[in-house]
Amino acid sequence: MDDSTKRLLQRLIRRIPAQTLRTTLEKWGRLTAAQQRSMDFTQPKWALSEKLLAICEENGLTAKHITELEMTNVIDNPNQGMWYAFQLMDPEDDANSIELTQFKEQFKSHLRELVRPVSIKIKKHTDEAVWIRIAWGDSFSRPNHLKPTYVVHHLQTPYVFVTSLTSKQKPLLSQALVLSARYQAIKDANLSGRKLTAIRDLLMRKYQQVFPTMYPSPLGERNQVVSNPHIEKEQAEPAANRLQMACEAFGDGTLPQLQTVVYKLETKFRDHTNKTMTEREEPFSCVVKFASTNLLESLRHCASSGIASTPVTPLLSSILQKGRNYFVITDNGSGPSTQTRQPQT
Amino acid sequence: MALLKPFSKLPCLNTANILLVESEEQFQQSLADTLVEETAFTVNVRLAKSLPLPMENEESRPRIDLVVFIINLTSELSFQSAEVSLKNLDPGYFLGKVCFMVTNARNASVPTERLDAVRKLAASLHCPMLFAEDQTPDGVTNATERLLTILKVAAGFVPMATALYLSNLTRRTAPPDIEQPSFD
Amino acid sequence: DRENTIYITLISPGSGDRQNNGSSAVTSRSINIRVNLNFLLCVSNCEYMNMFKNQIHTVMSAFPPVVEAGTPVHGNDEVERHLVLVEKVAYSKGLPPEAISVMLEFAMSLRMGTVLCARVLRCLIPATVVPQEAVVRAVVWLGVGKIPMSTQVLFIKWVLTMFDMIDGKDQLRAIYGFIFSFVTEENLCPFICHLLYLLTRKESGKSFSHLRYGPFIQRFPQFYSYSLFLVFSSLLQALLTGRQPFLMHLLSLYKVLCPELVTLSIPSRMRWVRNHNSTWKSTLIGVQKRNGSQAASSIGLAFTIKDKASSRKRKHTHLQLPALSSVVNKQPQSEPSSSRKLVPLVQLHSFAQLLENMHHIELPAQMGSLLGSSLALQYLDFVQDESALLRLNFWLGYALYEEFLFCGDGGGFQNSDEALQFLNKLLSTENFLQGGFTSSEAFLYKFLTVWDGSLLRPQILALLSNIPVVPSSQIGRLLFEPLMQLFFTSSVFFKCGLVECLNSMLLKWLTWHSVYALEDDLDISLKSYTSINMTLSGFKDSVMDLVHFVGQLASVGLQLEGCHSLLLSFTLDFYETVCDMFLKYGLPLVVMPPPGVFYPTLFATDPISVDRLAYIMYRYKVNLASAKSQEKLTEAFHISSQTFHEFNHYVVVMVNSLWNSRMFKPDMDLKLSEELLLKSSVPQHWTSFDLIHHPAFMSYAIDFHQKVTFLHQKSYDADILTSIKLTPQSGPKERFGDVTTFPSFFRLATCLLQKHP
Amino acid sequence: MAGASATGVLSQLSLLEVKARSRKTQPQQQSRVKELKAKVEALRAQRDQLKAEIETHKHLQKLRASLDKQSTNEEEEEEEMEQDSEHSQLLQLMARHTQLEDLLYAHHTIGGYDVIKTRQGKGVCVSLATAYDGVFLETYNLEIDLKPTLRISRHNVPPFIPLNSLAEQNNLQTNIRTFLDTLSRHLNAFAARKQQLELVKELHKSVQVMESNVLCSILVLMFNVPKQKTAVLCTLDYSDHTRSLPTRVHFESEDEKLPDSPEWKKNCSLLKETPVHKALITMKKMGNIV
Repeated sequence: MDDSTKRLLQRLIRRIPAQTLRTTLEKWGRLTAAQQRSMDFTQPKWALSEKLLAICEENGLTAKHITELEMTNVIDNPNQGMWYAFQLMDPEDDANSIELTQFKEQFKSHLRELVRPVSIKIKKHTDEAVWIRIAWGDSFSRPNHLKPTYVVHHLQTPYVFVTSLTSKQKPLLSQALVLSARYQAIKDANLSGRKLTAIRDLLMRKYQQVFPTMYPSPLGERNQVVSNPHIEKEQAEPAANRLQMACEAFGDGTLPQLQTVVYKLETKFRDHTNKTMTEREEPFSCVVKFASTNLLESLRHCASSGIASTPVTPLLSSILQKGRNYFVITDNGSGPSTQTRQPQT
Repeated sequence: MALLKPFSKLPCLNTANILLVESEEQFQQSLADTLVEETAFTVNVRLAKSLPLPMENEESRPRIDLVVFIINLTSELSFQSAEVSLKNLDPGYFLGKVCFMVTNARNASVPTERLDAVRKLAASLHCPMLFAEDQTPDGVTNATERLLTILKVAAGFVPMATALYLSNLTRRTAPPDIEQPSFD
Repeated sequence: DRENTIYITLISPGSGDRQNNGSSAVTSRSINIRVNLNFLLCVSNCEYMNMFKNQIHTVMSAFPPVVEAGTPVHGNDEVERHLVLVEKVAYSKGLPPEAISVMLEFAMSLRMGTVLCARVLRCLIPATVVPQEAVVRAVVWLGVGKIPMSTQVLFIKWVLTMFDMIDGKDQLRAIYGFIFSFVTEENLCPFICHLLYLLTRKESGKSFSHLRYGPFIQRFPQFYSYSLFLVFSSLLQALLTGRQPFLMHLLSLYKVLCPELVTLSIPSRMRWVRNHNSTWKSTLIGVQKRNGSQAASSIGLAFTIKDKASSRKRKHTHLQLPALSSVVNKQPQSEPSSSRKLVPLVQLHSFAQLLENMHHIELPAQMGSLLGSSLALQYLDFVQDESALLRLNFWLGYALYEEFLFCGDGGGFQNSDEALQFLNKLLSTENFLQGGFTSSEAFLYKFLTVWDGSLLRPQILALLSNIPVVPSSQIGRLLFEPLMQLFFTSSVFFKCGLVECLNSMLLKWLTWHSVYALEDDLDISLKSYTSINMTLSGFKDSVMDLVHFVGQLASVGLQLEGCHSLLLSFTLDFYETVCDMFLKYGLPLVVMPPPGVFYPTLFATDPISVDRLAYIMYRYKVNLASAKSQEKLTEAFHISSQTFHEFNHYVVVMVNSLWNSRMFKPDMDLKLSEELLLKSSVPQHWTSFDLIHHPAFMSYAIDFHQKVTFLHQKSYDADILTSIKLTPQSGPKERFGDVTTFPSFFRLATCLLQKHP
Repeated sequence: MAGASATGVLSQLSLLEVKARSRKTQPQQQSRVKELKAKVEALRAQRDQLKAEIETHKHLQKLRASLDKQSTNEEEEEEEMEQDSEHSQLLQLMARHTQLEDLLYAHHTIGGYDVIKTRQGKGVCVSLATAYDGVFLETYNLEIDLKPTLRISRHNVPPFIPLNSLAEQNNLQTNIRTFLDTLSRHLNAFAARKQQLELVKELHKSVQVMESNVLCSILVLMFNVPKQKTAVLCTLDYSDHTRSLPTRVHFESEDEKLPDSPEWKKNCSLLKETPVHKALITMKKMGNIV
């Protein structure tokens, strides 16, 4: 077991949260029950990693197995690092009928053609998600397991989620994906976040949307609070309307946790008092960035509590409808225009 | 938009009506719940986010004896919305039937300018300005008691005292600066 | 040139450790020199040097394991492991002194970059004490100027937090000038000022009278030349753009120590800066709790309840304190001026000890802890040590503002009993010193304007009653306006409370007056470093304002509350104080109650109130009479005929309504129209408020009548009541069956029978 | 000490205040009674109103009956309608209204869609309900802008249903109707497949679901043949996404001749014709699988 592998393991142990370390190791299943029992998880990380190293030596485990451990860890808590969404464009006819095995070998072969050496691991997770781990190497160096790229793809859906991908590797990956998933093109979906589940749910529309219906809406019923006959809300129905509007724009119930939304304005500066700026030819460009632990929740609250005006401006509502959190706003196309952005920025 | 008028409606027997205006709609609820517990007379509470009030429940609305603007000092917005709402009150109300209730005055994140601005506003309108501790239950009950004290007078339950009389006693002349009272 | 060399020797510890462990840390550093302040450095340096000659070897011996400069931090499990270990120990049971000095040295020398520096600082929790040398060395490292500003601030905060646990202050004082030189860093300035504030101390006792600046040296042993201090103060004043509170506070301390230098006029009451909540407090307390030793005094300036608690405990447990006492007792080296032993107050626990050490007592940095111990208070009370009081005020003001005006969480915890305890302790202290602190006074003025009237009401009102006399020019704005608003919008209980509070305030003012009246100059603000001189007339004005104010409150309050009997009784309490101002407290001032108080009392339904009114009127009578006689003897003062007139009028009304039943007669000043009275169809309405028919006395009258009928063996008949004629001529005895029922009436009656003025 | 005593008095006062408050909240009772009385009144009024409504409803029923008759056979019998003129007219209208409502409902049940206006008529919101044998499954919504051209602004149709391509194929602009029909067929088929899969997992513990995908377009099952313990791998391929039945069924097993055996041929056709969970039940009955 060379010391690059050792370093890998140490780093990995340091990264796995202490409380889940035990279960992760169990999932990994490379340790005998005795070895499992012999580990004392109350010890500090460095001690644990020492211990684990010894065991791995003993079992003669290699980098391959360590990467397995890493993969289980990443699958269990995917909310580390930035995830970027990509969208596959114009599918072939048989795009819908592709199934896992053939996708697997297709992808591997395609990527191997493009770059070698490269180490690829593909694993099917329970919820129809295909997890791909790629450790890149190039003609001079062996695959670098210290900074692998992770790709998550749901077959039959046009979406791919990628983390820690350099701009150099991007075209390679894109091509392999396009070919093996039977599409013709791939584009950046302009959606990124720390929580994989969040951006996935957002694109897969796995959150509770609200539509105007002729039947009594659950919203109204939920806000029926039994109150004293002597207390009367003057602006009850405006409030209800605001809530309805907000929920139509941002969905109901718990929302996917986005952290940021970025608007890149490349519009003309309009302010009659400020001549010099207004008369400039080149567009006045600035970046507006909203940040929060759960951005959509906060936006919804803003709208429902009347801090933000309703109906919600398309600039905000299109975060969910277009499923993106990066917009470039130009003068000609009113509202958010579609432009792509380098993932690594 | 219709101005809210103090004397457009007849009062009803042994009832006082109070209107709580707060842009955040937080404190007003707890206040209302404690206000209606008053047993000596019936208290009707109307809650509003801002003025003007909607036309549709114009006739269902009783005569409002006291209008309370609740301002949370930690938010500029709450102050501004109160300022805007004030314009929709009939001048008659400013004869003692309006008061300000300020929360979070002791919070570290409150800029002194804002507090002074509120003070100036209250002083310029000759309205009393009450401070309240909305965090603690005791604070809420106490705030309620004080509102009731004013409301009683405003609704005419106290013999030989009118709202104007009381507000003359309780209003601030000018915002003071206590920072450095120099004695010489 | 000279400065430079000196400066370089200043960082000699760095070079020293180079020789020791060959780390190239020092050489690589650029030495930047603050030109404008170099001479400060050179002055403070000499002592600094010989101090180091003494200790350099000890420090060297305890040096950290050799760490190459610029060793990578990331992914370095070696360091990681050590740090984890250190942190574990630190957070569980705190670090021993030598460990502290090692780690501090390690951190500040930036051997492994700035990241670790901050981290290490965070976990520097001392178990017992912080060795002074370590701190000094660290301060010197600051001078090297490699450390990022945030970390520098963090360090100074650390020093402030641990100040009381540093085992000696002499060497720190030795580099006073060096520390001072950081004042120019505007990020550091507030904290540096705070540190200086704690370091600057007035030395009592031995004087170098032969020296030119003897008295000065006395105060600032750590400075060589008077000019140096001149530089300090002038520099501060120069730095003072606007009124940065921290600079102001330091300056005010200087002003006290040598007034002739600080030309600036320091306002008596200053705003307070927001405090830095230090990160170590809670853990430190935790550690101390676990160790069971209260070695540390209360931590940090910001008053949080926990360290209050610990400081209170300290009072009791300081007897068994090997660590601190031994440390402090060790002869401070290399400080010529303070060669004699200083005894920290905390080590005294008997009055005798206090007496014999009176001249060399070292006050704790944490002045707040004085509040607890009566011994300390006696000391304060005895030696009018202005600087001590100043510091106490400083601390107190800080605490009050932090806890009650700049609450982080919007004042979540108000009603928690810690706040209660604190205020109660403060109250008892003020009662002990028999006067309010200026800081608490200033605090109250601010607090009243944002008070909701219920928060900690008893304490606040009690504190309020302690404030010294306010000049009548200010009293309206500072006191009456906020109080008035609170009074009229609050419940009757608050009203009563306020009246009670104002009553005791008046009492204290008067008592104070009766004590100091003889002295020519009336120093109002007791024991406070800003003395406001006030003339007798000024005092009279304030009192008059107060009395009138309460009169107004009471009369309107009674009206709004429908003559609530509780409020009435509190009001009468107040007037019982007022009516005796002249005789009891020798204040030549008589103020009559307003009609709004007089009439409700006169027509009250309970006998006690009416009785007390009578007593009050009686006392007025006595006071006025003696005042008149005084006036005859000396032209000292003069009571306006207006007052006499009011008094007479009230008496007439009383007599008319109670005795000769002339109610509603034209000469009375409350009139009802005839037909209205007829309509009421009350028989002989004019009698309806005489002693018999007065609602308050009806029961007594009937009782009396029954006694009479029993005596006369007669069957009850109604006109006996009416047949008892009331005439002023007939003496009191036959007018009242049982005089003891209305003692004060008897008194009033007797005094009325002599012709009144 | 004066201060101390003052605190005493003051704290006593606040205690009193607390007492007073508690006493004030006690006599809630009779006011509560009043409240209840008021409630009773309100309920009575409500009851009377309901009674009245029932009356009118009965009346309406009669009218409805007559109306329906009219719509079937045109000859009129107006005579009993003539009394109480405008009241009956009103009733007439109401009756008509209910009739139309019913028609609408009927239409919906035979495959119409709920459509309501949104944003003051600038758009409509269509909701398509999915169901599989008599069980209502989730409802999907489309919000469609009308101006300038028909455009789907918002929807909660899962991304693996090719909404846009459908919109193009049967051109949305001209005949939205067909578009909606195809879409609803897709959705219903998808819902049906999903439901079937659920049922298989739930009903047949012995059968192992080897593979499936989000679209449920591929289903690989494994089951055992009872006597000779051979495992059979069965692949169901729903390549036509508008149908809930597989287009291709394929068996794999250790012994090559098993898939060609007559009863397994029968099974194959069975699986093609009947929903998989039912098919499996029958296969169990036949004793082909465990």
